[in-house]
Amino acid sequence: MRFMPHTDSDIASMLEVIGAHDIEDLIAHVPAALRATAAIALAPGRIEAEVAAELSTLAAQNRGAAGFANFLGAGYYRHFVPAAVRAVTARAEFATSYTPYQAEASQGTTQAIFEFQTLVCQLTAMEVTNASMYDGASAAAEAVLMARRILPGRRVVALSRALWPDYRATIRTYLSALAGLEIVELPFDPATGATRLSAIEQAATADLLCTVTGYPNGFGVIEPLGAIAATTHRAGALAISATAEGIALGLLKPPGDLGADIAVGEGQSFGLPLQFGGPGLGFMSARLAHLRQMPGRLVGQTSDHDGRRAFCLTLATREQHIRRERATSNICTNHSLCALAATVYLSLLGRLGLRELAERNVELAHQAASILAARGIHRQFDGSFFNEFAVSVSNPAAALEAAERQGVLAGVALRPDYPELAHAILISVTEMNSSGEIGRLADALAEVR
Amino acid sequence: MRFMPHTDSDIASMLEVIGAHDIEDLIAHVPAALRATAAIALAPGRIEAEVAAELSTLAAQNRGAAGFANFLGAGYYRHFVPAAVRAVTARAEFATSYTPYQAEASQGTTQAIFEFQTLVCQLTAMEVTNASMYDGASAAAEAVLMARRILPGRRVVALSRALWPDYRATIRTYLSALAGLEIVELPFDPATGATRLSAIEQAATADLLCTVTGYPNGFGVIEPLGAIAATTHRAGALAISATAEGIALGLLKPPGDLGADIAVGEGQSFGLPLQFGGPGLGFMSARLAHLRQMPGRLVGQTSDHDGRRAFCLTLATREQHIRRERATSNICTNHSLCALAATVYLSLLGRLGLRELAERNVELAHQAASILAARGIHRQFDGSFFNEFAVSVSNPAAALEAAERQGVLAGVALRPDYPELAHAILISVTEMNSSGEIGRLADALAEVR
Amino acid sequence: MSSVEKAPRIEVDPAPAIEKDVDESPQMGVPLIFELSSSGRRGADVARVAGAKRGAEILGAELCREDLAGFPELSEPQVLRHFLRLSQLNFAQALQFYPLGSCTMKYNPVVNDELASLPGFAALHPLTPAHLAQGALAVMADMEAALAEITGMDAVSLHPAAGAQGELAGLLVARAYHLKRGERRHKVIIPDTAHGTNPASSALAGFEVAVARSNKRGFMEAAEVRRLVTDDTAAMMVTNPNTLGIFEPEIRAIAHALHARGALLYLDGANMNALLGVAKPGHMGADIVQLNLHKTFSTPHGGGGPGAGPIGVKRPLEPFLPMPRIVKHADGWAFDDQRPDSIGRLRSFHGNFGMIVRAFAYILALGGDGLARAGRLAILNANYVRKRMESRFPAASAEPSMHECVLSHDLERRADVSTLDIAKRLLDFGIHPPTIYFPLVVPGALMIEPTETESREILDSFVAAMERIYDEALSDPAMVKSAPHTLALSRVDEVEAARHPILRWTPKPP
Amino acid sequence: MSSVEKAPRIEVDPAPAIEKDVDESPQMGVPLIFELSSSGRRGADVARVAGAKRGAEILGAELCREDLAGFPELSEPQVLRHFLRLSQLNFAQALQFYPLGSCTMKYNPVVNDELASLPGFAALHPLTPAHLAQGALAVMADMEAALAEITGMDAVSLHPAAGAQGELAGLLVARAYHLKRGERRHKVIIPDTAHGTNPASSALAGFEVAVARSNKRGFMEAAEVRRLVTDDTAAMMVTNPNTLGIFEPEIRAIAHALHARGALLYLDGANMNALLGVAKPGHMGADIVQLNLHKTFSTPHGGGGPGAGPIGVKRPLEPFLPMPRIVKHADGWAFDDQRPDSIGRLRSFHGNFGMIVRAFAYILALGGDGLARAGRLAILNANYVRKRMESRFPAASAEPSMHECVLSHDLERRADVSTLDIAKRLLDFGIHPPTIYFPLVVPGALMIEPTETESREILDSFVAAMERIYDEALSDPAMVKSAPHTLALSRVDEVEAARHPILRWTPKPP
Ligand SMILES: Cc1ncc(COP(=O)(O)O)c(C=O)c1O
Ligand SMILES: Cc1ncc(COP(=O)(O)O)c(C=O)c1O
Repeated sequence: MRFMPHTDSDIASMLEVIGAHDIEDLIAHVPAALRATAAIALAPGRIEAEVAAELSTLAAQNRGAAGFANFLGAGYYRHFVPAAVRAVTARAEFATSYTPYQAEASQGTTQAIFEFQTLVCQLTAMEVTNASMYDGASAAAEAVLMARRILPGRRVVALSRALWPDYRATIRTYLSALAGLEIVELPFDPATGATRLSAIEQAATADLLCTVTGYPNGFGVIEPLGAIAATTHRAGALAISATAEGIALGLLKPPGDLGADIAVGEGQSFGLPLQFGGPGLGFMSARLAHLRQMPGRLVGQTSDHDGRRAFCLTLATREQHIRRERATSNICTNHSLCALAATVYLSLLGRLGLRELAERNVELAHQAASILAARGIHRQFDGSFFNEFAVSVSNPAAALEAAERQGVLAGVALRPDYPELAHAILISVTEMNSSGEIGRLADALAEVR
Repeated sequence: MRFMPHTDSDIASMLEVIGAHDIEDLIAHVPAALRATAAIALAPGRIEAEVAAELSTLAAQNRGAAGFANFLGAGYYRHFVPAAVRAVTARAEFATSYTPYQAEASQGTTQAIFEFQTLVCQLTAMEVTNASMYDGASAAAEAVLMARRILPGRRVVALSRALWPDYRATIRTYLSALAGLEIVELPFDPATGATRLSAIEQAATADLLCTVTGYPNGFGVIEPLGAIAATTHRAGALAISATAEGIALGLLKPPGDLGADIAVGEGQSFGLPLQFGGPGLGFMSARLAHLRQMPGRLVGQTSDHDGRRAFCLTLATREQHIRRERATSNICTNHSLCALAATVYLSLLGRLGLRELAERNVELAHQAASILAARGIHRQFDGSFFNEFAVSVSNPAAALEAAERQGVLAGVALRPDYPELAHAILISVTEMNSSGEIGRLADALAEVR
Repeated sequence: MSSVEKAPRIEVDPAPAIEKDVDESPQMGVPLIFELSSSGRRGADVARVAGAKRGAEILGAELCREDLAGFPELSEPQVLRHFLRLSQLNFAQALQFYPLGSCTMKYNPVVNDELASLPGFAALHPLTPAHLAQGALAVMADMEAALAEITGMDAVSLHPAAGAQGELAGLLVARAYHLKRGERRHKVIIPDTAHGTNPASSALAGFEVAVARSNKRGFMEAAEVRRLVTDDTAAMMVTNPNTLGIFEPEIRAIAHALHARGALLYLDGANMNALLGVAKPGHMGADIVQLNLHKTFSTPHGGGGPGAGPIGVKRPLEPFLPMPRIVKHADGWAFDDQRPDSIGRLRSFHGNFGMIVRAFAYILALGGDGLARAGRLAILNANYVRKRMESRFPAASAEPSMHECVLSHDLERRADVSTLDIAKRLLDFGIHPPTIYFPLVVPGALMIEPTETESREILDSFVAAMERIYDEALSDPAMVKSAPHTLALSRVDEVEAARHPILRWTPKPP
Repeated sequence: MSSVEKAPRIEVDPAPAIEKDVDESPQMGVPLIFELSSSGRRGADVARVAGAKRGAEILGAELCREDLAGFPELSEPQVLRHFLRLSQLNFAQALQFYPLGSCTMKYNPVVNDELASLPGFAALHPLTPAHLAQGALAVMADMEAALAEITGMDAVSLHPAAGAQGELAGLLVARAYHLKRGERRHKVIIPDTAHGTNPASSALAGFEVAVARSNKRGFMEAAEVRRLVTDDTAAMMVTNPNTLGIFEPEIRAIAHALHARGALLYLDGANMNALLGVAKPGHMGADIVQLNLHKTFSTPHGGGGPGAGPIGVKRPLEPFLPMPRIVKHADGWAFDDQRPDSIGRLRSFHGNFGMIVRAFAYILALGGDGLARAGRLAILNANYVRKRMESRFPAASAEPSMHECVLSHDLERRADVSTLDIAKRLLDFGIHPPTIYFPLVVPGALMIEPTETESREILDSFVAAMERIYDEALSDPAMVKSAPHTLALSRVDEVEAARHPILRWTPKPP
């Protein structure tokens, strides 16, 4: 088999050194009953050409991957990825190395992570960022757990109902086994689509541990994060912001400036392919004061014994391999290569490009909203939005199917997660959508509105 | 523009150092009339997404690149290329370096070429191989020029008519301007499809410079290279073999063992994509005795000043940059990266894999031939063949069109180049063709035979 | 350096001193991307500039930030050159022998990266209607079936993002299972040899950890489990082979002891490479197992991730698996998230699909026979290394090794040379060190996992290097203690990094 | 040496330092692939083994060879590791500043490699019926039009494989043109500054070469051309800017002088980067021009190729262009090889299509405006370097520089330090040396072409390194003469290589 170098004579001579007659001798101590039933009943191995043909056939069956005017978003966004990103992540030196435990042999990875930590701090206006989490949802859950370590006394976790459903679900799962926590949901204003401040004021008691709000939220609406954080702080609680569309941070006021204590999010928009939803990139940044409660790996700057600047994993005493059951998290493998992709992507776009991209997304999305409005398809909410917005149609399911027949994936129905929004479709518009596609979207929906 | 780093302030400060006010000052000495008309009337620059979209659209218009049962060959062959080949040639260190003039900074390239030279010597059973030529046809032309330097006195270049038409055409062009050479064509035996030995015997006079024969030839027929070389040698002339399907050398007796003095060929089959015909890979190997007359670059083994093994370009006194009009060739840029691909490909297949592949090709092609025969479509020639053979049908053009309508690219009509073969279609069968495809080929041709 | 020069099979740095001299800014190495930045440069133009100035006006100033001061500004070639040069500072499996124990650094087939990048996979949005994503769903369904067959479990979920998340998912499944049966069990038993994620995941799943001691011979006795298991025990997490590379000989008795008290056996499958075609967790009595696709199934580690941590369970636990599940309808594959008993989701969408595609391609390539061969050759390689090293680096346990071996040494005592020193010196030989100081039960442990994709020649050169280092530690300990000597950097000061954390670049004050 | 430490803004590429350690035997560097081979290993399985044993029987023993003794036998990971390690021994444009004069080592956009690999291009057989290859034909037709516009010529052929083959094609076109007019002209005039391929191509095209001397100022005077041109002159090959980087000020007068005698002006367009949007060869009076897509149009050099060498001609020469031509029919693009006056073909099929796609993508990306900017910035960079170097490395000519500058120095005389020594020492600074000893008219020439894709900072670090080396040559000449000191190898003995040629590996006799 082409991946394994062993020839029969290699095996024979190695067995001789070991002093065994047969490889089976090496596993003779494994209970015979287990070995007897261990055969793997899968098809025999295939040559590369066959594997490639099989996977290509399967890939081709994903008809939704191409050929449609695509307006799907809802937490994962379609953005152009420059080839240079792939040229870097494809480097075997990055792709096939392990967690950089041996700093001297891992400066490529450690320096890139240090750059990643800096870039995210710049985007969020926070002081510290970790080396990555799995994705935005699990990062949000880790943020709540972090808040709990910072404010051990407190009980109530307040989740904006306008926060992405899967973020809320993930937080619920992560907290499900932990004693003494109560999750309350903060309703949204049906007019604006933003979290009701009044609800936060009610929740803002001495029991409140933290609030978690989307920024922008699950309807694409830009939450009044400043006011939310202020109200949260008045109760002595922590404000957590969650951003699924990272590009927004290129234009919107950063969570750090608005008072968020922990800013988490999904970095998929930063140069990662859609890949049917994973791997994505969770990021988490926070205030320096809370550094010791942060989960995940951190890379720090130091020097070698000759005084050269160097980078290495640090503050590992927070982590599972040292702290075990008292660790800040159980995370070990993270999403390092995705963080590298984001680092390259953000470096390529840079100061000017990222903002231009963000502005372009705003422009196109608003263009689409007004064209739809002109065709009688109105927004569900009137709050400001970034590149995603909900519209109201009589029968979302029927509308989406009709649009699909016109070659348009018009968006996502909100009903399954929000029964109270039985008529809403969430539409995401990015730089990948031409005005022609926007026109087709309007035509398709207008027909069935 | 993203490829150029210059900011306005860079430009200003650089101009200041130079002592100019404006970049235009730097070209003020270029005649104004030329500058006035120098504007390039092409569309303005496009962003990466637009360029990618445009090229993807054009690529998609090449409907013949996929979706057909494909039996096209005739000098360029469909073979599976392992991903590992691309993983190596994509390395920026290989792809973006120049000709390895500075040996100390080019050992990756020079050692790989040294390995390539060795692999080709092993395949051809020859003593020396150069670092690559453009393609098989130009390598064949260079071989004739090389023969002329070896035997300056002689006049007659005998080309087998069964040699690929474009090889013959290329040789004619390369010789067209050189005084005192005469090209004669050696007819093929209409029964076997091999070059007529009797014709070579006639041509074998004191004037004969060289014979050039395909191995296999342009009909896929395996020439009696040994007999041809012997006859050629009897006249004191040089026998040149040309191989377009390199895989054949994994199984057939090597040209060197059969007496060829120069063995050239096309290395596209060794891991290069079809790419609509280029870049390919010309290879040339010869006897040590003729080393000094060889065209192209050579890499040799030597050592550094600390005694470590090293590799560098050598015997450059044959080349244009030293010898100028007395050089063995005008070639400068060659097909180095293609030679690297071939080196990786041949290393991956290795001793066992290359022969297995060659045997598999023979097997499939002969299977196809007999299935066709059973359907009443008979071979044009009865000479032994490797993975390509000609069949006879009443109306090739019509047959090919009919087959195409069935989703089969059945082969290439020989008529345009061989009026005497008005009914012949050349069919190439490789490991890329399933037996299902071979069945469809038979069905398609049987219908219109 | 003299003794280095004598070292066999070692490339001697021809002029280390000069190399350092020439480096103009020794303290700088490769500059940070921010230090290469120059105002006004662009490395990408993904949005047409035309018109793209209006977004801020649309939203209004109060919503918009100041411009991204300090953000990098470079041309595309500058960015590319920067990261390509950084890449050259890494060791990696594709380039070096990388016998990092417990990490299964086997070859990652390059074709799998290409296949995962096929537009049909890479450009597929996770919320694409199921009937337009049948290929992806088929890959996932087939992968679940393949992993169930390989592990001997009844149902598999591909949802978890990594091994640790798989552990959490598995433990939450155990918890839900007990709760469903009306039992609130509080305790999870974990061996002292366990990986740190096991106790960490247990805590996160709301359990108290009871540590079980492995015996002198390095394995877990059923008696110890019987001593610890109570009606309050939800599960025991056992890594098999354990982190000493030993197959737990009493695993079935352990399972029996647990089951007798209604507790479940969670099998940490991070070491599954040793079990391929050798023994199936399901047959050992495991109720839950997590797999690390980035170990056993060859997806690239990416400098720390991403990976994927599917879990397999026995039938009674299936209802509790994370959502969504993949189900077959008349009209094809679909996702089902109407699962009342499910523990819910631990991340967005459907799992780390890109990794699943790679691992699936790997399984297709090896097939049932190839996987079994891989397991056996991994075991052969580990035993060969163990045998060849035994004179200087004896095994920590006399028990037979499976896919990895844990060795120790007496250099600390004899020459005040630590395991860390040995690891750093190994870098000078162009070899990535084994996992060190783990498992915790072995002082100065060297945990060596060669994997099946390494050749005998590589193993021999590793052994030769280790022997050289051992002898050098006695003859010239300073050389070892001050290693590495031939990399771009000498030994990195990790204490300083922790003492004064610098966790991000900040612009120099003008 | 110590003073090297003071050199500003220079870094040594750390890659070679790391690579050194990977090696296992000092005198050997990276082993040859053959030395890593072990009988029975396979790195690929492109043909099913099942049944694949029968080919030899089908053909019969007399046609078949013995087995390929000595051919490599390695696993896929072994092969990959070997070549990745080899790659680390190279300098390359993507990683280092590479100001190799006359080679235009500009950034090669990585996206273009991806686009050329699109299945629609990469899997397209050259003999695919034209109606099934319209996209490829459209690329070629559009590319011909774009190059005609850029050069100011009337017709373009993409047929030639490289610049030198373009020269041959162009000269054969000239020959055919004269013959068609009943004239057999025997002479081609070539400046003493010309690249070696010019005279070599002329000889191959059957011409005698008459060398024209450039004047003291480094350019070609029309007077010299008038002196040499006769009715037997077929053409003159002029490189403009010439190899001194000087725009030929009398180019139009030269064209006139040639045309007056019925001779043609062949313009070697290898230096076209300087002319983009600055001056069109067609307007200078050029009748024939060749372009090097691997220079001006950014296709990667690949360690020596492949490239592509299209030629453009004026209308009267169009009938003589190589076959096939691309023509537009009612039903789309097609190839035409019924061209009685054509010189024929110089290679198989239609040109180096893969390179043409890359160059086409590059032209689309820059557009007319971007190309003009590229030319100007290339000129700016060259003049900046020239200016900053002038104190130590004066320009060989006082004439203004275009895209490259040719410098000389007095170190040979003052310190017995040669241009080669300087070049080798530059390697220690992580910079690829300029072209040296060319053009031949300049003793110890340093030919520096920075290209437009390099930043001012890079140019400054290059200047700093050159200044350091200059001063070092006076203070510590041995250091320079024994360079390089920091790569995997010290100076390579090229004399030995030529004296005892070893051109292939041969197995050690047992
Ligand atoms: C034995 C063991 N269990 C669990 C894990 C955790 O897996 P992951 O790193 O994918 O979260 C690891 C990986 O280091 C391991 O070695
Ligand atoms: C001035 C000049 N002319 C011609 C050539 C030959 O081009 P190629 O190497 O593509 O054959 C070169 C390339 O080195 C050159 O610099």
